[in-house]
Amino acid sequence: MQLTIDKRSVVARKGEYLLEVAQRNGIEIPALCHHPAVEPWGGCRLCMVEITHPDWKGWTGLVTACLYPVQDGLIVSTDTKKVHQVRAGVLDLLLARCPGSSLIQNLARQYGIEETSFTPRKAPDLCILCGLCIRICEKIGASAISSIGRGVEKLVSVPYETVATAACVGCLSCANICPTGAIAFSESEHCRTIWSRNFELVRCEECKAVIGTPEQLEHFARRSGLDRSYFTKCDSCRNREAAARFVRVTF
Amino acid sequence: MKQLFVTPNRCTACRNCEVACSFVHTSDPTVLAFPRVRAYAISENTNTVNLCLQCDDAACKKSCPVEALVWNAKTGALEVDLGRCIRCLMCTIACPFGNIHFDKRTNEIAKCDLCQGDPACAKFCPTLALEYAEKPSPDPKPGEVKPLPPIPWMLFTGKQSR
Amino acid sequence: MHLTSPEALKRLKSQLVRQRKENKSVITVCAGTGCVACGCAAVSAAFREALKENHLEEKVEIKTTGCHGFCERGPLVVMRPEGIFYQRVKPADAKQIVEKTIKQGKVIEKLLYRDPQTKQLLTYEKDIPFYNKQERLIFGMNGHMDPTSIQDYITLGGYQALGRVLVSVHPDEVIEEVKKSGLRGRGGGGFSTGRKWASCRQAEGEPKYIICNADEGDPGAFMDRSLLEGNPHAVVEGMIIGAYAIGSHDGYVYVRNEYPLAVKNLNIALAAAREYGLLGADILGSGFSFDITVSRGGGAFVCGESTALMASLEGKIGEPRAKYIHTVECGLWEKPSTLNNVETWANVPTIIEKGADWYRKIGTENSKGTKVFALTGKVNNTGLVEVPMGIPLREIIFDIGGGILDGRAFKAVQTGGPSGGCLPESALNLPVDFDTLTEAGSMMGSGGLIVMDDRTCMVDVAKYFIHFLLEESCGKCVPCREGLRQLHEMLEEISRGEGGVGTLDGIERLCSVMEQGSLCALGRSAPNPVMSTLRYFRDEYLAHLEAHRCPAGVCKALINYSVIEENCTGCVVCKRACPAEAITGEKNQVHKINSEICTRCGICLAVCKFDAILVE
Amino acid sequence: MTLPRAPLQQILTKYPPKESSLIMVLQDVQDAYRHLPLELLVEVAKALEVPKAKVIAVATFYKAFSLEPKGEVEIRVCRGTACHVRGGLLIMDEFKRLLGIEEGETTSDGKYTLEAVNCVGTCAMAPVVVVNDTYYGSMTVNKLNRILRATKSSKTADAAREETE
Repeated sequence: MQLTIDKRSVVARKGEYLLEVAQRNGIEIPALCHHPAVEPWGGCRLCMVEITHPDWKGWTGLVTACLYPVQDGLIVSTDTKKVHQVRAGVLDLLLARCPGSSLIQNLARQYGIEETSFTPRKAPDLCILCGLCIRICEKIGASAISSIGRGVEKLVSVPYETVATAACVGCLSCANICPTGAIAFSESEHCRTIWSRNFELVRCEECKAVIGTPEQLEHFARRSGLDRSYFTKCDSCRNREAAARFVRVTF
Repeated sequence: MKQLFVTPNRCTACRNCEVACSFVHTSDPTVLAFPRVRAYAISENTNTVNLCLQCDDAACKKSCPVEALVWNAKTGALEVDLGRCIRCLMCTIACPFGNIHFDKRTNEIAKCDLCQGDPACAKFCPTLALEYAEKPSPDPKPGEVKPLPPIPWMLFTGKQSR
Repeated sequence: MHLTSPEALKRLKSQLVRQRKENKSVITVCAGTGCVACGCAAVSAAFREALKENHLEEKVEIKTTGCHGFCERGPLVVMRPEGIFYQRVKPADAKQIVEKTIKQGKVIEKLLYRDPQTKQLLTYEKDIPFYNKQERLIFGMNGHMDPTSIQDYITLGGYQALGRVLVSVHPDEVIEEVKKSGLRGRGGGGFSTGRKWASCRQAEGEPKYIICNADEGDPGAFMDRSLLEGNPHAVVEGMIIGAYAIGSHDGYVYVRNEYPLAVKNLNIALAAAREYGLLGADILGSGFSFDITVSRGGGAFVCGESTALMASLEGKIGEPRAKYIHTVECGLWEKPSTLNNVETWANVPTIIEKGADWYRKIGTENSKGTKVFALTGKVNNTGLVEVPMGIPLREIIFDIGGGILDGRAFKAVQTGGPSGGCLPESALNLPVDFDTLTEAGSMMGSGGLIVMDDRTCMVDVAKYFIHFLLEESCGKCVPCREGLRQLHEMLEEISRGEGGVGTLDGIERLCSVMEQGSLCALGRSAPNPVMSTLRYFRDEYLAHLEAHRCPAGVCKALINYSVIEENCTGCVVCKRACPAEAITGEKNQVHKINSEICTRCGICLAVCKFDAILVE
Repeated sequence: MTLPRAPLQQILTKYPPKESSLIMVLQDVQDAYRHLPLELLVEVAKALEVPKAKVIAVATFYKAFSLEPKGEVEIRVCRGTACHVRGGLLIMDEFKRLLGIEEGETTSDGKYTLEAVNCVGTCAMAPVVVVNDTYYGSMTVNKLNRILRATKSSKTADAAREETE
């Protein structure tokens, strides 16, 4: 099907969402809670666009591009006054929530906001509650992270040290996906620390490079159906070994 | 469909392939990328390269929780969709041949993508140990001299190959 | 008893009706939560005792019914068939009622209702203005039946509509009839029920689900509770008819856990319906199967939102999702689902029974039928009232409601719960229907009408609602979560007299972002309480901001308590009650309040019998 | 200290072992144990095959649940609109003062828990206080002491109500 985004005609398949189609065509729409690896969620409200259709008798609507299914003949505008207002409002609010986030500062600046017009949060952190970490952790199959509470009190955590941390495998995916870098972690020679929990490190039996945490490997083994003993070497050492095997087979 | 062929007894472990691979996969020519192909001197006179086999039933693809490994129908390469990838590194652990890596400097998964149908490693292999073809060229008969591809000078001049 | 055909149901009904006539007198004791709270259980027990003493158990029946609506006057007792209405009945009165009214046919005056305006004593239920201005289409059955008795419901004609539909009406015709009736969703949105059903019937995907939203979260609304408590079978019958029309075999009722009596009565009703062959496999021998599961809510206002409710039914946290693909196509477990609220479902059997043409005659052009309102706040007669759509607000508040409490001045009426708004006196003549209320900046919502007098501060009311929503926001989307935090902060400032007139511009800007940017209806309508009070009571905001005064005497930072010297008798009651020990004065001497120490808790005002405390 | 498991086992048999039973199971656990003990949440998660983190998310999202034990006497002050305009706030303030705790807290002796609830649906009798399962309508600050006294003696709901009138 065919639709128009910012006066450009683009092609889309049924079942796609506006944001993917726009991104594929190089049309930039800001989004904070979106990642192609997880289902669209519609929480940050930054990817608002204005839509209309020749059949709608002039009616226009503001929708989130990440969740709006494409429709033949749809006319999408990504930079109208209304869109600008809502995005600026959202960024203004986020800046009050996380004044220290350089990502939010930069985005806000693009919408003409140097400083929030609201009252900044008393003890701000960097978490914008985009929920990406929770959703990614679920994808990985650990489901160790959850939202706790609701509304303004809501926070994201690996809850209750003794209980649910057992589910965290220390794979760092949450920290990697977090857009604002709100999830702190560190790695020393023998220990990886994330969500205030220390993980041992499994190292390659040959070159001593870090492979992962025992919990992570255990989890991967379970998911892939491979034996745990499979994960004793790093990818590079395995690569060299495979090469030698390869030569033996060929000659 | 063309494939990458490795003929170990032609390999001199000169590592031209590694340099070429690294070169085409970097956006910043001053920083070398993680080479997707590795050349090894196994023993005194046996050398070989190891690179992704584009397995049909790929362990990396199976282990990926977010389906970030996708087949390129045109080249037959299994490619990493970096936009989708969440850097959980399951694929690097899962590959039995160690042919998929995590590049810490670029925060990206590095895997052979057959250079979109024009693999640099094969192009710059001076000995035809790596070939991208329908089938590998036969070994030369005794006395026969095989024309070798030109030495990739640009590798030394800093010009991009593509 | 298992009924296997609509004819069997009809036969049962006529049999029951014949039996009923033999019983002469019925004492109906209201046992809605309101009356339970006033101790109606003890009243019923006392009646039972009194009848036993007089050996009348056989002749007189005691019926504990659902809510009659006039909760203000509970416990309520109505003597049928005469319709004598006794109010605020104490267990000790039971004996006398049996002695005098039942045995001698005399009326006991002290238990009668006195009209606050005409000062007249009224004997019969039908003469009481609270009742006689109403049109109790849906709610009327409550006073005539024991909600735990399916036989009572059948006697009053219940399940006959279902019986007829199952054998002789095609599902499409059922939907046509509902469409034609003009019934609109009573939960707040006001979407055409018939059109919703039609889309769900046409949607691809199996199974299809029927859901009843009984998560009545609006503070100040309790009509759904009373319906489920007082007449659960009407809701169940409506759902079965809906299921038949849509082609669904699974139904859910999502009911507030705070309503234990509703849960109990509903479960009793479902069990009885199953026993009678009206629910479950092969209903009334028609081959159609449908069953209902009761799911108790976890306590979250946002679960009144359809997608959040469905998430909650699935056992997840109640976060809404975007509705760009409608729930009639992709709802519960991503299957086509039809969700209506309790009152909407309860309307269905009546429409089918009496016909769409009959139903259409009630109400206005675009809002058909009746609406149950919970009339509360500073009004004389509080309770549940069912009126035809289009009735002016003034009639509800002044005729049915009997005017403002303590003869004070009307200031505003809040409609539509936290998503609605406050309407001023100038709006009192507006006809109550979906569209008029929305145009006036409020909404119908689920039907709460909270009356406010001149001692209600509109800034405080706005702050109250924003605080409510702040605690109830699920926190998923930024405009709602962060916006409410900021909005509440701004209103706090105003109630302290801080900030400038610019604050109001800031509020309006923020409200616009929330309205347009929020994910679900909770966030999108959250600004309504603020915007409507700003629209009609801007002066009051300005009084706080510019004059640093709270005209209604509510906002603690801007008011002072003092003693009116002429009225003070020096009785020391306030002095003793003051928790802050801010009141000084000897016995029989005029007291004084030290405003430095005073915490404005209001206890002195509450305890003073001589109107000697001034708040300004 | 380990908690008795029998009530939990009984609750779990009442519902199908799937995610959609979670909220109802938690409600019953809350009723039986007066809070949601962490150790039981783990077992609920296992029984219903729901990740522990999701159980925690649900347990903290809904108002009906508490991870801390509640007092023997739960005092719930209605915060519905009708109660608010008829002075519900004063009732809450006075309870706070009388019990020396804040909203949502439990007295140190574990006797009283003070909570605000959103509308208990008896708005006609505003302001309303619910003590355990007993409703008290038309409350004034003067009546609160009597309510507290009534909770100390083991009176029936109706007798306790009489006393406040």
